[in-house]
Amino acid sequence: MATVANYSNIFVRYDLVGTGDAKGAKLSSKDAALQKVIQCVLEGDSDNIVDAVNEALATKDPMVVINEGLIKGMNEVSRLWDEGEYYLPQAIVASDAMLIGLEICEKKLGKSVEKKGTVVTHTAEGDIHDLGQKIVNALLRANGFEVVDLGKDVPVDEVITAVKKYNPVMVTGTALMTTTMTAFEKISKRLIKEGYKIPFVCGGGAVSNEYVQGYELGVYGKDASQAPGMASDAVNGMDWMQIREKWNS
Amino acid sequence: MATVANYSNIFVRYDLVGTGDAKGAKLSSKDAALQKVIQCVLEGDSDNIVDAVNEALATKDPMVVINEGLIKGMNEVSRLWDEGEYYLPQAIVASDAMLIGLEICEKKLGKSVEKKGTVVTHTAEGDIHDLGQKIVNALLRANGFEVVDLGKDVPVDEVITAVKKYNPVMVTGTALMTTTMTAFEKISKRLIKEGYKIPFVCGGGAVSNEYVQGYELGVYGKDASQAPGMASDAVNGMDWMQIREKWNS
Amino acid sequence: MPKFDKMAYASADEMIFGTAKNPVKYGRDFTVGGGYVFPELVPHPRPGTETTKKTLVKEYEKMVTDVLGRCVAIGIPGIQIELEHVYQMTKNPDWGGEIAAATKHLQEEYHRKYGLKSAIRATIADYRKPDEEDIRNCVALENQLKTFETSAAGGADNLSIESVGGKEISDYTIVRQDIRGTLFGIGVLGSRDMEFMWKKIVEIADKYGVTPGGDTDCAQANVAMFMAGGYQDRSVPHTFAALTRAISAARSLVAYEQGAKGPSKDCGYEDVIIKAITGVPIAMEGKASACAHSDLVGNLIAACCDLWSNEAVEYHDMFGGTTVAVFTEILGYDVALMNTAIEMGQAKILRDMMVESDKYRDTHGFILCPQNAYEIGKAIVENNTSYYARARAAAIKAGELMLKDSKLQMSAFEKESLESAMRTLESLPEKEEDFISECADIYKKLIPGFSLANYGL
Amino acid sequence: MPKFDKMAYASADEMIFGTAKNPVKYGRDFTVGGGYVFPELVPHPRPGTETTKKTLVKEYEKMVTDVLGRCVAIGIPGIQIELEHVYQMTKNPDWGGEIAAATKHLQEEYHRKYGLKSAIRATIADYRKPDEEDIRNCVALENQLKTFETSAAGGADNLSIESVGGKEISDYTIVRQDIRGTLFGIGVLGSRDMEFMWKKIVEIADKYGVTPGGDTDCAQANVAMFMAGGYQDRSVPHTFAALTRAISAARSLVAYEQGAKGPSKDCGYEDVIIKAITGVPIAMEGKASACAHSDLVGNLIAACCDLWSNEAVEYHDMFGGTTVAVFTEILGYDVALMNTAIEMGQAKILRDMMVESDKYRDTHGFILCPQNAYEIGKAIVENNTSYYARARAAAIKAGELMLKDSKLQMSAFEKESLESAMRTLESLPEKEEDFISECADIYKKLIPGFSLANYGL
Ligand SMILES: [Zn+2]
Ligand SMILES: [Zn+2]
Ligand SMILES: [Zn+2]
Repeated sequence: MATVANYSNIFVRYDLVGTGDAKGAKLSSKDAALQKVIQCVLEGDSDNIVDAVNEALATKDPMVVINEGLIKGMNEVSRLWDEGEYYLPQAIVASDAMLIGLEICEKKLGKSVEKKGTVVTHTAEGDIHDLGQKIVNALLRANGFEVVDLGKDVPVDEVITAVKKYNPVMVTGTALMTTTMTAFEKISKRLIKEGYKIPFVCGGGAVSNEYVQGYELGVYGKDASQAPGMASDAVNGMDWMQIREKWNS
Repeated sequence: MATVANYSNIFVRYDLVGTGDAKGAKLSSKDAALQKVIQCVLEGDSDNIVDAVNEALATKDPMVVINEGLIKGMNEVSRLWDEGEYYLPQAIVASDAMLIGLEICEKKLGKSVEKKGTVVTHTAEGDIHDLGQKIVNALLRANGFEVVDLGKDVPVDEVITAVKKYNPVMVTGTALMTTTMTAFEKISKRLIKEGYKIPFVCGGGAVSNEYVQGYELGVYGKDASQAPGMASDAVNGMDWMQIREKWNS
Repeated sequence: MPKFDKMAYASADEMIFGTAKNPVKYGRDFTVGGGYVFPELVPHPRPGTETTKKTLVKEYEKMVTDVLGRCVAIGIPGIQIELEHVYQMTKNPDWGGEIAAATKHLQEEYHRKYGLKSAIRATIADYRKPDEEDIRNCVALENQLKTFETSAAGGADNLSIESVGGKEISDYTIVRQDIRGTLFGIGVLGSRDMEFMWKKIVEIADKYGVTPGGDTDCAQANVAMFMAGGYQDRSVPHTFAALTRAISAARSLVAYEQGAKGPSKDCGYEDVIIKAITGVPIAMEGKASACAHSDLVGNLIAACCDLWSNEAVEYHDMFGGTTVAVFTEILGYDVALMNTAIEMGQAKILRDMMVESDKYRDTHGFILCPQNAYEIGKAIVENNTSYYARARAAAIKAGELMLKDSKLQMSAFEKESLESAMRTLESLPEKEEDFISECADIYKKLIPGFSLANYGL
Repeated sequence: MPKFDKMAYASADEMIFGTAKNPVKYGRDFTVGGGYVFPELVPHPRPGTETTKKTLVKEYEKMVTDVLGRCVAIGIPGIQIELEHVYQMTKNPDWGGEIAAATKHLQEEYHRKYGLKSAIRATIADYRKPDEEDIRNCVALENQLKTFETSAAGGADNLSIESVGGKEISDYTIVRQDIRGTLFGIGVLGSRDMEFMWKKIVEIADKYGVTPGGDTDCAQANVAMFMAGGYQDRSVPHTFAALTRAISAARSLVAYEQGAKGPSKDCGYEDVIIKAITGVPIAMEGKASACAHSDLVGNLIAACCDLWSNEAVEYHDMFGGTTVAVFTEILGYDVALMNTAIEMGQAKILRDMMVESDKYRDTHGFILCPQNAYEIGKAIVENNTSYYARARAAAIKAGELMLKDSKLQMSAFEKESLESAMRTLESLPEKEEDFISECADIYKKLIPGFSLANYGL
């Protein structure tokens, strides 16, 4: 068989361009106990975070452990992910660990810490593929949002009922197929009719920017990782049109 | 070089399937003079039709020459084209010959024969590619329609003005580029505003059924050969929605 | 239980596009794997047309007409059309049946008029929810089986599915780079669910005298592969996705152990491995399925295909005609090139070009090039003691192959991820029962709704 | 006046994709015809975005970003982007210039960050109206020349056009199967107009230090070919369209006689003949341009290409990303296969497969296979006494080739049409001046607005 000596005229491994300068975590705490908590978040270590948090709570206020340990660690994870150092799995397991730690702190605190806001998430009726939604849920929670997870194959009515009940800052919808995403337009109309002018972030599989731009409230979610940023914008007072303008154009 | 013995697993010449049973013209007239006229139309013989028509006019009423010679010949051409016996060029040269003959008859008659109706045709502003329109013009004229030919690169206003002036049964628009066909929507809106609810047949190059269905009055013209049929439907009282339903679905 | 214990092919070099050890014949003069490659066109209806049966049938009639029309316009000798069900077509069994019938009617017309060879694959939507219901006894399953029947009765020549057993686990584990759980979700649960499903599908196919086609690990291995994505994506490591693919071969094989005859489903990238083991003809999708997703194996994946597909294209207008006609043309010429190579006696040369184009472009292409696919196939048949054992062996073999070929470049992160997965894979229990009980404990806690009973456990 | 009097290649067998006798280098590390094939992606803006400069520039920025993004996602080594002007971009010279600049800016970014090779072709819209105005002195021409300047200044590496001289005649004659008029419109008037235009284009290119690319007989030969269409179309005989193509080679050649360096324009199917004569690199479009039109030469036309194009695709979303990204991927893999064949030393084998796929599919592929294209090229250079003489010789040679190869099947109607055209071609006067005066008489009567002065006659 004839062989190829040089592949560089066939393809270029752009994934290897500029690699090698691994940056790693820049964050550390002078406090050994908090450092352990941070480390568990950074490594997504759900097994050891329980002990680490409990140890820190022995000497520190729960809010300190949350703010100076868990949230700091999670912010560093976000930075590493944004910079391409971490992959999604690192962010997800970090968020798993962080949420375990948070639960312990909240128990000690005797109440939940105040959330930045509530987001209702769902996967369209007829779609059983809810992985995208699950990632959105994890990332929103790790970023301090309350998530009302309606699950998959959710009829329009259920979404509207949930919005009325929880008064969220944002709603998300995931659909793999274009023939199920048609529900999004209906949801948009119903929300407007009921007076909820909140951003309705739609994404997943076959959902396209072009389609989402076609109805009011619609903001196209290209990637699950955008969800926390969009929710923050909503909390900070941007309306759906501003959010669309910022993220979709 | 390696060669191919049998191409039939690579491609199949479907154009040759069922060929061979050439049908030819079935039409003839018992009258020798009219037969000559018919023959000139069938052969698209613009050179000899002048003599043939004049010869027939020597003994016959112009309306007889028109109806029993020219139009009969042209109807036969349409049949041959529909059945795949003739190609477009045969239809076009037949229509050239027929119109030459018609002009002679009309001169003798002292007036134009009554047309079935008027159609305004144009090619969109910015488009200099008007071949499609020219074919439409030829086929409409050969089928007894009056054509108001606005030419190419025609601004929206000119189309509206012509409609007001000529009160056509139908308007056509041709565009090669999607970025010029956007004028069609504007024309549709203007026509409606001015109270003209006539079919606006749009076709050519990049124009698609999907696009044309997007505005009122729009009927998609897939092929120039459909124009006479659509115009006839309009004359026979079908409205634009019925014509769209018939031709586009 | 695993059945295949040897390879259908004596060597990887024997494997080639257009020919399978066990060709399949059905439809209108249509033979798959019998010496030539045919296109398989997958049309997808526009959103909105799924609202009523009438509008959806009409949409399919238009799409199918455009596909067949383009075939006779440019000379494509034959084509398979896949009716890949949108949820509504399966949920309403009569819809699926009627669309199959309408498609058959049109195909017969073109066959009569032009001699165009043709066939229909009906791929039923698996919309069972493993984490919410009893997937061996639920309305969704009932509808799916009914729709297999209506499709076969309506005119489908080939019955296929993209089954979802174990997805509740793999969805959780793939995005956490957890190879153990992924092996469990695909290799064990997926395989067990397929055994359950395919017994029923083959029964229905036999009842109607049609061909049980194949399954694909779309819901799992393709999730990993698409998330791994292109060179700049940072969702799932490419090495991890490649291991997932190797595991999926052991899983998708179950269809053929239960009586499926192929051609396999287009989006089963693992099918090269399956062809090596079973000799069934396979449908593949590569560069011409860019309309549906991007991948790093655009040419290579055609090396052993018997049908060449576009995966799915939504029905719209382009300058050159409707999308379904456009992709029929692209597939048609791709296939014409392969068939020309066959006629010229130079198919292997073209195959090797396809392979070299992408073998080192990415890990996925690397493990799916015929040589490596064959090796993974061997690992599967040589470890046929349990679904678990062979799936694990496939992953370990794939990992070894990746680590030992120095031409396959990897970033430090990708390599670390692979080595870490390999350490886990090697540390796992030898016996399937031990592995199952270990995983059951772990994932019952982590995944709400996960139920062993769904898998007969 | 004609200049080329010999062939650049000693034989057809020397001609191959990826390599041209006279490669062209420009842009960011971009060489065309220097050993490898690159994709040329042509994005087309969505209707509505042409309304303002701002929206159109933004549209192009998005499209170009998607194209370059897909290149680095799957490893395409380099790409040329064609800015094929919609009318508004040429009519407003600053629009064209700004879009070229925006494209260059993005290409530079990707080159810096990833090393992605790239270049820009600006194809100015020729919107002169030969039957309505003085095409050597009109506002349209003025704007076109200005836009060549703004494009070159903005960042275009290659200046091209699809010039329309003689179209008023060929539009009339092609649909009437009038070969004499078609030869006049393309071979004489088209050539003369090109001589006029290309002197000016080359001057501008030289002034800005950019490359004068090429022209295409899109407005004439492609009209005939697209109207001839597929096997079931009955608009223009395929044999007639093939003759038209042969004539167009003699015409499009004029660009290179006036100093154009290539790569030629993608939609110039006559470019195979031109490469044989001139040795310039050529852009071609085949199966991956099904998005823009259907043709019967999907594989064959790639046999000698140096750039491989999609012709034009409107910017929309598909499941697999935006259309421009999707077609970048398809082209990228097509080209990867060709480049793999080159690296393996088996390029000629792949080329011959491409040729055999379509050589006998239709008359167009038949006359454009390298062997026949070469023969037609020879007829052109051996009859270089006038534009007329060489265009007529090209048509006669093409007709002879079609009639003598018994493997090329034709319906009785198609054959009759060819023989009738050949009789006419052979009966035409020997001298150009006689031919011109004969045609002038005829077509002045038939075609309102036709003016000899537009062609310096
Ligand atoms: Zn799939
Ligand atoms: Zn063109
Ligand atoms: Zn073009």
